[in-house]
Amino acid sequence: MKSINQIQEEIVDDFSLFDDWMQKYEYIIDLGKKLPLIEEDFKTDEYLIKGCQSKVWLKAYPEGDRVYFKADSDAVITKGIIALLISVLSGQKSEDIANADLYFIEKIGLMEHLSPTRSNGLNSMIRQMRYYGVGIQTKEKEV
Amino acid sequence: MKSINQIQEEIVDDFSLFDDWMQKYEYIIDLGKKLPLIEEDFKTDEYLIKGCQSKVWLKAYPEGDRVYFKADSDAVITKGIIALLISVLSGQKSEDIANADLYFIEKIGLMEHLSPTRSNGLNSMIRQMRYYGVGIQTKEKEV
Amino acid sequence: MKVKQESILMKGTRSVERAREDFPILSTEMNGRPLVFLDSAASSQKPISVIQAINYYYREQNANVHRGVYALSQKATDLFEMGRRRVRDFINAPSEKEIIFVRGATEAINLVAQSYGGHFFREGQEIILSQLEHHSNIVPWQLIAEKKGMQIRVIPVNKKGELQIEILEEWLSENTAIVAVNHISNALGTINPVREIIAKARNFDVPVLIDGAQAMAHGPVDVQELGADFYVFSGHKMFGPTGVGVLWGREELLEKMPPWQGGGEMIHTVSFEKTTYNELPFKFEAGTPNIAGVIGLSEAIAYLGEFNFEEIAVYEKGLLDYCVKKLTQIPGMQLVGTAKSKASVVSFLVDGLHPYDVGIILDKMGIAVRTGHHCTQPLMEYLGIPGTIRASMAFYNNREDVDRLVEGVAKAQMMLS
Amino acid sequence: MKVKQESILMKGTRSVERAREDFPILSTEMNGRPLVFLDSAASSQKPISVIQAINYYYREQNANVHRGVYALSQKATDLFEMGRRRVRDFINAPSEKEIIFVRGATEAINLVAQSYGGHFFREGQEIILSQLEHHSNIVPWQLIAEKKGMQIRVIPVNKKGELQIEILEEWLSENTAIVAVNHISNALGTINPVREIIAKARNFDVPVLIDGAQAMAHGPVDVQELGADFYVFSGHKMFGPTGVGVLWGREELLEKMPPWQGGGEMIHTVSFEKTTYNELPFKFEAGTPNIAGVIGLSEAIAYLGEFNFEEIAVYEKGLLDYCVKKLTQIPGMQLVGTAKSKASVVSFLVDGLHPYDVGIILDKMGIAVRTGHHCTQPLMEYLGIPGTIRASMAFYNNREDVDRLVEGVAKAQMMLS
Ligand SMILES: Cc1ncc(COP(=O)(O)O)c(C=O)c1O
Ligand SMILES: Cc1ncc(COP(=O)(O)O)c(C=O)c1O
Repeated sequence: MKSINQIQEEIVDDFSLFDDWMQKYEYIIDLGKKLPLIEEDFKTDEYLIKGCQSKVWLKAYPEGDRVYFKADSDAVITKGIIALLISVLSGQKSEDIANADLYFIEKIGLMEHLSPTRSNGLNSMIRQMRYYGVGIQTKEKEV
Repeated sequence: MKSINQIQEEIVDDFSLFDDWMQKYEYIIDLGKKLPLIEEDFKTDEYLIKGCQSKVWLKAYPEGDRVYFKADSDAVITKGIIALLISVLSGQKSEDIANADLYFIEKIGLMEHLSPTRSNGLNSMIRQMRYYGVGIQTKEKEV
Repeated sequence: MKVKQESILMKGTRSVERAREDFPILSTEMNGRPLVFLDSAASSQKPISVIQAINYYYREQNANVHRGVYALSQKATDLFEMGRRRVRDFINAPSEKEIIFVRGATEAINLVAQSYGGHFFREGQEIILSQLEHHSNIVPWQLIAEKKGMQIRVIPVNKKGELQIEILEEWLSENTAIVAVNHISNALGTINPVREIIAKARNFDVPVLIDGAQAMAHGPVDVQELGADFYVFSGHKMFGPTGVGVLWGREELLEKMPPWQGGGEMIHTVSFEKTTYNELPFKFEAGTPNIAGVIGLSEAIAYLGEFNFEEIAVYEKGLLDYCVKKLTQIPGMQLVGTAKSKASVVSFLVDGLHPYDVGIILDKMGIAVRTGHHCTQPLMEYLGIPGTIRASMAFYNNREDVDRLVEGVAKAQMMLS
Repeated sequence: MKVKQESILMKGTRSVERAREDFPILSTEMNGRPLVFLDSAASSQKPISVIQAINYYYREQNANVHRGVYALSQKATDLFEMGRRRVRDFINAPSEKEIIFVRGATEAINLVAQSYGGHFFREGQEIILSQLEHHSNIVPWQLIAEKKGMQIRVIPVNKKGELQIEILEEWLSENTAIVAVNHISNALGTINPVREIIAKARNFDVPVLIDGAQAMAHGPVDVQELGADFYVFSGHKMFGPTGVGVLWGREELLEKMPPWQGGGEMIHTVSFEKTTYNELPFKFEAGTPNIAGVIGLSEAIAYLGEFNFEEIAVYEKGLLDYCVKKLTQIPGMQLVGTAKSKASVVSFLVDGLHPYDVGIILDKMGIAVRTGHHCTQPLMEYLGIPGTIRASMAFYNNREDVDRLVEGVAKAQMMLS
């Protein structure tokens, strides 16, 4: 399996093809629309990470020293970004998840989506993924 | 006896001789120092008009349709200005006191002393003098 | 004692058409596109005169107010107190004593809830709010209601977003502690029948607080004509600075209310044995006030005075109608809030699209709208929606802004569906 | 958990000598004479960078903060939250959650008195203040003490204006609800032994609030090193704008305190049935904050960072010594407050002269000092004087200012006696 940084590089390469924000967002929206990321059963409060504007559900499946993730959102752009995050982190070693430097987000120009202001839950989701990485299995206090 | 406006004109004339603020203030300070305006007996809370920074005592003596005033202050500049006010208003007809347009204060450049900000009690004193003018004999609520 | 409106304000002769040029930010870009600012209900932009007044204050006039004997402090105080007089004129309050400077509408409501409510409310009494309220006109009442053991009743809305105030006939009684409703709904733009509400409450001697946060940007309000007991608003929503707002209250009530915050300015004499309080309005203004804020607000009122209120109203109505007409041409458009009487606020949803996604795409196109619950969760819950996309306009907006919005929404729809 | 000081602040290399040029108002005139500003303890002047930050904010960055999806709102939020981080760094707080933006020191003290005190204080308990307190650190405690039925005890001062803190050994007990004292006295300039006070209180687990309103202009404070529970200050006294200040509190205490004001921002979810509150610091920041104020304060801290704190301290000490030396050459000079440890504040009286008269003459000569009780009536009462003339200096003052002051006082003496 590819390392976190290998996957990040691929994403950065993919995004370098886009000329403008529209192509980039159409791609993200496509990702968001295509992927059924989580089963409806998991769209419950138990897996909910509350953002003020869009909701995010996250479920982690630890397997040995690796952690797999499924996640979803009610907003499609958020979902598209989640798809990218999942592709980078899911199935990686827990230690690597906890310590990952997710530089691709800034490189492909999506940093703004991680601003706590956006209240889209992405930030909390990443934090939560790292928690799972270090083996903390309880859901973080809602923000 | 001279009218309120005659006295005001005289004061304005007097002040027109001064070249600078120092001469003007020396004159006011002189006025303040010279005049024993009120007997010590009257320097009690009953006659006190509280300003935040300097105190003013005021006593009115109605006689027929005229009202005479005595007043004092612990600050000498305030006292000097009081002396001017007394010379203008004391002994005048109550009606004239109530309606007096005390334009001399602005003309001689002392308007700033009547700003409520100065908290020297002068403003409240003038208000109180007018009240006595219309025959209200109780002290105004402290400000 | 009814005092005649001074009528100097909002009777100016400047044309609204050119107002836009006075707002520097409206010539900037966002994401590389000329900014289309449609979020004035959250916070309005500031005209250059307000910005300059603040700038000039800090460069040449800054000093703490009240009690300073030096000229600089007197100047600052004069400007500050002129601000109070301007506010009094703007809302036609009988007296300057009734104008209390606070941080904003929220603080004003908390002041009334805690000082008036803390003193006068009794266990078992009822507070009447409405389904349209902003959180700032809900939570302060919940806090005091919980402390005192009181009930909150909520005037319902119909599907158009109009208050169903007939219910008040049934609810109002000697047991009603207060009625607190907004003048204009920030989420939907509904202009509420506050005159009628006040009249009904008057029959039972029930005091009424009007949350005017959204009203002031659309023209002056005459508090005497309204007959309210308290009227509150924020400077930043009426072209003034952040951090300043106003509580207006009837002198008689304010006199009876105990001080809320203690400190400098609000006292007359202090000793450890006995402290006496300053008179109104200072009794409620503890600590150094937001001096530059008040001076900026004062300038904002002066600025509004250059225009004619009626022309502004007509202009905004035209903009609203145009916006509604254009937006409804988009298939799947769902307007949220279609009250007969509305300010220039348009809340909407597009079938199948999440408001957040639409907001993101609009942002990329240089268009600033607000998405979400607009601090009115109970209303959203009632309407069964997670939130809306809200375009709120002021007299500095124009038809081109609306065209850009409509174009943006159409593009978002294309990209997202 | 003690976090290491970030050490980026107040470790700059700019020379204090030229700081004066950064303050536009210091080149203006008052009553036709170049302004000598010696009232910084009432409110400090603002450097051009602070003025410009506010100006720029309103021209190009203004939008309501938090929750806006568009770039303008995000930018404003980033700037606002950067302000919070800067404050955290400046006072070395462990966490941004502990930085609560308020209007000023007064509001901060009221918040603690009403929220912490309202929740934790019990009938019969004691509040310990000092004879040196500003009204803002007296009246809020009187209000809650009266409500709860508590006693207030007052740490005495000696004739030099130094707190006699040995008495605390006697007074402190499990029955002490809180100790609240200022860090630096605004009336006399005394730097109080807050470390010792805190240490003594710690023995009885008694919380301590430090009123740092006068301390911040003279250099950063390390709240962790101090060990206080609450530390409060105002932006306008530390070269920042009016209408903004800070409550710092230990997270553990802030978490336990109930919300004080309700409204937008401070909630998590609102319904008429049940409202849940936002986490720190937002729980205590109801309503739209003073955004421009926080951005200005943030810039003021950045500005202070250009200098070296120790150089400022040495410079101010030099100015203080020079001022005291020169003033005492005037016959009949009576210094009020001669504590060993003092900030650059000189309070004085001249035999036979009323402070007000001296203030008026100084004003005419372009010299701004404060006269009166400085919002410390209990102290003045104790000292048996109606007030003082106070010259308070910041690092933008220089020896020429002192010379002009001394010259002015001599002239006033000549004219008045
Ligand atoms: C020691 C002290 N505490 C509190 C305050 C109150 O500060 P503010 O008026 O900014 O709230 C002051 C201001 O004069 C002060 O000097
Ligand atoms: C109707 C209404 N009330 C109250 C408020 C609160 O105003 P502020 O946040 O300025 O205190 C708002 C602001 O959004 C509002 O729209």
